[in-house]
Amino acid sequence: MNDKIQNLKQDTRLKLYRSMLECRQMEQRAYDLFMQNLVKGTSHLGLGQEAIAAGFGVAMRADDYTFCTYRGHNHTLVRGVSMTGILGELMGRDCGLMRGKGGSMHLTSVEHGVMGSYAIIGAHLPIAAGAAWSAQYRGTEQVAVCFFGDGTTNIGAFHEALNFSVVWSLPVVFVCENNLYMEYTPIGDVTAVANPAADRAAAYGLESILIDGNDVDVVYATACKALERARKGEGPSLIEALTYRHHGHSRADPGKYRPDEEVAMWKEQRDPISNYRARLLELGIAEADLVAIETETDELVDRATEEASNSPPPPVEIAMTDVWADGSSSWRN
Amino acid sequence: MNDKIQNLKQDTRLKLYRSMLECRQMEQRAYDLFMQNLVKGTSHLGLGQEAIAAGFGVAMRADDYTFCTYRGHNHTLVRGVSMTGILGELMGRDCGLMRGKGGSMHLTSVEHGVMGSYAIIGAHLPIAAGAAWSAQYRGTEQVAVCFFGDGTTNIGAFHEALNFSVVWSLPVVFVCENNLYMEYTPIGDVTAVANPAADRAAAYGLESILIDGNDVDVVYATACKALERARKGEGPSLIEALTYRHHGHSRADPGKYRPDEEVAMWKEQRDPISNYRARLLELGIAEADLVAIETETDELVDRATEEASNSPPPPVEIAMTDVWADGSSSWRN
Amino acid sequence: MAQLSYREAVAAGIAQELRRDSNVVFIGEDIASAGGVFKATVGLLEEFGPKRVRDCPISEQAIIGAAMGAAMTGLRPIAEIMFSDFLAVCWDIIANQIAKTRYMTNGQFSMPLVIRTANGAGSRFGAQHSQSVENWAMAIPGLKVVAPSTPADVKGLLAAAVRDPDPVLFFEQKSLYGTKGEVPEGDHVVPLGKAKVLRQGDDVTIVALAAMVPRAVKAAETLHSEHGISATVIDVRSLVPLDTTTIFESVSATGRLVTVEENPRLCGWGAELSSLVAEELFWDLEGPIVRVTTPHIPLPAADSMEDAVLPSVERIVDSVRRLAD
Amino acid sequence: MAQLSYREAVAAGIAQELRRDSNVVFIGEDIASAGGVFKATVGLLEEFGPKRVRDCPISEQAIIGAAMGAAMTGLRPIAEIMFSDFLAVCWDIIANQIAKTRYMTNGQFSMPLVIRTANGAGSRFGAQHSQSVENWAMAIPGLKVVAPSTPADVKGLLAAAVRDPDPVLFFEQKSLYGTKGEVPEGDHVVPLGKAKVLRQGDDVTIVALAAMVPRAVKAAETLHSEHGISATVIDVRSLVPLDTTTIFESVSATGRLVTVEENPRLCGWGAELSSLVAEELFWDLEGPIVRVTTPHIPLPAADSMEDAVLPSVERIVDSVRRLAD
Ligand SMILES: Cc1ncc(C[n+]2csc(CCOP(=O)(O)OP(=O)(O)O)c2C)c(N)n1
Ligand SMILES: Cc1ncc(C[n+]2csc(CCOP(=O)(O)OP(=O)(O)O)c2C)c(N)n1
Ligand SMILES: [Mg+2]
Ligand SMILES: [Mg+2]
Repeated sequence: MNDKIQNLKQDTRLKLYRSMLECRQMEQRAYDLFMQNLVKGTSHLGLGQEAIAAGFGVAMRADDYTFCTYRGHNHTLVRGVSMTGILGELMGRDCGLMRGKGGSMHLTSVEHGVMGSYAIIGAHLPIAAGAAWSAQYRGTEQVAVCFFGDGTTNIGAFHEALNFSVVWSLPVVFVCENNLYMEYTPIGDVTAVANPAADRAAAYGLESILIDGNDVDVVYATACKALERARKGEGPSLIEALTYRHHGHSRADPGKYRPDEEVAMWKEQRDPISNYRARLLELGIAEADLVAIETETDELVDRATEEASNSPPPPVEIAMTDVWADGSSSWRN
Repeated sequence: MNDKIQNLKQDTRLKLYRSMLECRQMEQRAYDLFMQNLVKGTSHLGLGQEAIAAGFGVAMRADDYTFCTYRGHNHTLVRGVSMTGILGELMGRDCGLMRGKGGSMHLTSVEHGVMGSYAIIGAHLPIAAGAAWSAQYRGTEQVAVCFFGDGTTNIGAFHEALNFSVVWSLPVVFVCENNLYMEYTPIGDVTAVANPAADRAAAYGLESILIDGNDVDVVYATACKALERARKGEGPSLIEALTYRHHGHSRADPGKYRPDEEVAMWKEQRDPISNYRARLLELGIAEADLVAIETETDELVDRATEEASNSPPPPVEIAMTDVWADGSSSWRN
Repeated sequence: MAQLSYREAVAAGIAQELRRDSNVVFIGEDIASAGGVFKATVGLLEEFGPKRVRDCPISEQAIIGAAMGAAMTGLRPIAEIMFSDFLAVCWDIIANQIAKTRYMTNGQFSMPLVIRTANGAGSRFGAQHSQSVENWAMAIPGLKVVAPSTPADVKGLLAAAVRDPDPVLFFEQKSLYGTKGEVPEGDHVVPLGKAKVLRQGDDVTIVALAAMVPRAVKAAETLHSEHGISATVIDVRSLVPLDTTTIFESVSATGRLVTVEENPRLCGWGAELSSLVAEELFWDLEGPIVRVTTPHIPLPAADSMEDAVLPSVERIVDSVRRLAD
Repeated sequence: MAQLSYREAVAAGIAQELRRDSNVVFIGEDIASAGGVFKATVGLLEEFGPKRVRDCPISEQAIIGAAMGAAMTGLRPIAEIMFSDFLAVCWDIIANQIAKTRYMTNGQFSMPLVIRTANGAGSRFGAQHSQSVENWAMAIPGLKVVAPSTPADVKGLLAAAVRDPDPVLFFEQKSLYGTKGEVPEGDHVVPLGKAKVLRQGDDVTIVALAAMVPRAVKAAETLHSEHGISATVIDVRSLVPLDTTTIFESVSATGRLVTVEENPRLCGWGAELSSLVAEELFWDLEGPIVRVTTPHIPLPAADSMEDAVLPSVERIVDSVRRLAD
């Protein structure tokens, strides 16, 4: 593994950096927008957890599938989805990915393989297994990657999906982003083992994989290996990536239940982006190249914000469409 | 453990023998009764699996709780419940434990600590945890024992109940009766690990316990240890007991999916009752003592059969009672 | 035409679709090697092999989740939930995920899947294996709901359900598995959303579903021969989409509606139908709308009690007579 | 009397019961240290300690199963399911176990437990966090179902629910958490199964639940002041037991019934009520029974669309006017 990391191409590294940065800047903007009351409803930021989405996003094949949670803005963006579409959805605008019908917790872009963001804990693990089964059946060598949190490992669907995927040897990669908290409760208070995913891998005959989820090189290398295994027909993987969210659980949460020192440590010493920037400089990448990415990202975010802000609310009539494949919502003749 | 088994009192051994035998003879009779079409509905026999119910039944305190499945005639009987009540329930008679309202899959006798037989896979594991929580809360040192099959380890509720019980350190003993098949499907075909419970204990920070479920001495000793642990406040145990059912899954099932040699081996070489009888004789117990138990058991079964057969069907009016605590079924005023 | 049992029609219906479209797959517990606990899927593994007909662990959330994921990515899965009571263990995936995903994603996904399940009472299985829960499904926007009463409809409606781009809950009534009837050979499809008028009458419209259909027909015969009351009997067949056209036409003509539901009373499909008629056809009504249902109780196991609480031919006859008086 | 918000009344109601009876316990996700995601349980951990007020893993089946096991063995648990949509992940334990166990065991068990949950729309949370699912519960024999519309009723009905020997599903409407009202201090209990007449009128009876109650009242005011239509408004409060006495009395007098439901249309509680009236009070009716509901769709997230699909004061007014014409 270490070899693989040493040998990453510069191009890949810049992609990883750009991808993380786009996530970070987009979500900072999302935060600003809801401070201005322009984002309605709720919103769950992944600030601080960008390395996981980015590492997988860069490693995945364009036709692979992503399944993520309500905390899925980043997982959606890294697949190449339009930032305007994402911000527009958060703002309930017509340009939103789902024209406002889904909202921030359900970002989806099928054309990019973003097969939905799921807001009820656990459900998307078996659904991801189903997409993997379909890929296996059709012989396409596509892989389904399924992201979820530490808290999710305690719900029944986790267990069923893991066992099922192993028994059918499905091309699915389960990625547990352990950010140490479920909603407001420390994961250790409600879990029988220290590492909620890694310590349970053996219960499904799987290798225990525990990584630093804030080191994007490690995430990328781990992703490549698991994707390859899945693509070769060797079955699922379960990866636990340690990370931390910089903000509260959701819009309404100031995150006061976390010790100040803990938050400070993760923000200052273990920030995936500033640490990676330092590493890239150390590896001899020119600062100008990084600054270029940074400028382009800022511009991208500004443009997306403007486009989304200028988009009107969706016509309310569309609320009555697309329950059924014929486009209607009618349940009688 | 071996010491404990060596030192079992003769009295305990005779209790174990009697208990297993009562189960066996009662269920043989139940089988005869449904061949005569006197048992309506379905029926799931535990023939061949008696050592597990008996070993726990003898080890448990009278005020401990049992939670079992549709395959729960034996687990009910071993707590001291009337055989007439059990056979009567199978036959839908007024003398039935629940006067025919529950049926064979839901045998319950609260006064004996038999807290229900559950027919939807998985549900009773968290419910047993709840009874254990109540015992812990009330400080009674009661233990809840929860029996279930190998197939049940693949459903979500198993996972949730195990984690929950460990986190709250509840006095509950989970007993997986691995009879090698779920309904008609070999458990190995649908499970990611070889031992569906024992190989998963570590996922909950528990010791892996795998025993011969057809050796009643081993079951008894294991039960004593787990019950003691729970009673002392040291938390739950998960025990996997290997066993085999002599008959098909349920009334309708001839069990043809199982290799003849496999069935023959378990019936002839690993029958818990005939093997135990041989051991008791070897240990110097007088055959006359065993014959006395056998005769008494036959008489008991005959008497219960007669009583149940003579009991009338329940008055149909009771179908409209006991939805609510006030005895009624009315949902309006 | 072949004479098939309702049970055989299930296997015939699935086989027809597996043969027709290689993207159709079928999964469930004990459905492959064992041919299903109701023997309704015998022979499918042998004909189609384990890639297309697969046994699953006791993991209903995984089964239904897998069906959903597959339906979203090009397959057309049929998933079996052994008893409809067990829909409750995977209700989140059905009611919150499968039903809502097309809508939430503004139509980005199709969800062509069928969930087959054995529904209803009559086998003395007790409260957890005997429920009629078609109303649970009807209450969820985004689910189509079908419940055939004859072998021909089993095959034909199952074909339509599999070919439909939307998720369909397909309720097979346990007590009908042994009944027989003519089933068209060759490609047989009965469109979803069409009620079937089984008998024309002038005095009252009786609308029934699944196992209640033969009872309603029997009741109509008795009403005619013994009481001179002439009843239209409609097999509603599909709760969503609901064929209000056919039903309303009849109720307008007769002025009287009786629904016959196996489900416990509160919030049954009959309530919905009654409320539609009370709202839209009020001025055509000549008398109260009567619902014949199982009382609002869990089901008892013993044969005598189970028989006593389900709507019987006699109870239907009495209810109609009281209405017609 | 104290002026409390609906949210504060929840904590006050739970605290009252925890103080009164040491067998009352309260569990759920993030309900203890954090005081609940809706801040409806703030202060309970501090007053009663972690033995009686306990945080749980994300394991709804374990939470509800544990509540059931505890209720069967002498405790009186209150369990929180954070959003009512999540009842679907533990529906088996609720609908198949809790609801049926007393009956199946011929009355051997009592099941004194309360499941509290945040129900309903208005927060732009989208289709999986905004449903009104009281009809799911009403459809299950063996469950009592309560949904208060005022802070006083929150406290009083919660007390009654905790003291009741049967399982109660207690639906708190999310959009009401911020509303305020007078709440009696000291022991305050409002019996289950009593509807409340909020306003007397002669022309029409409007029956509403939870967040639809203030809208119905508003509509009645407009109908009176602007259209000369005088409406009785009834807050049904408890769906099971259902106070048909109070409702029927009013409908007999006015001859007209309008129900206002937040749930999607099919098989809502209004359907049941309509069918009861159409069966038992038919001859008293002077016009169609009208149901005002959210359309039968999953809920959209964007504010403009969410507002457009929920029953509004305007829509209630229009429906009543059409009926009264
Ligand atoms: C079945 C279910 N229960 C509870 C919730 C409420 N809820 C939303 S997010 C969350 C915490 C999830 O924690 P984790 O899996 O660690 O993910 P994170 O939010 O930390 O990314 C909870 C409890 C839910 N959405 N679904
Ligand atoms: C949730 C659920 N799924 C499926 C079933 C049908 N079913 C009844 S028993 C059984 C097999 C259970 O196997 P196991 O747990 O090994 O117990 P055993 O019958 O061998 O004692 C199945 C699948 C059920 N009752 N509940
Ligand atoms: Mg987390
Ligand atoms: Mg088994």
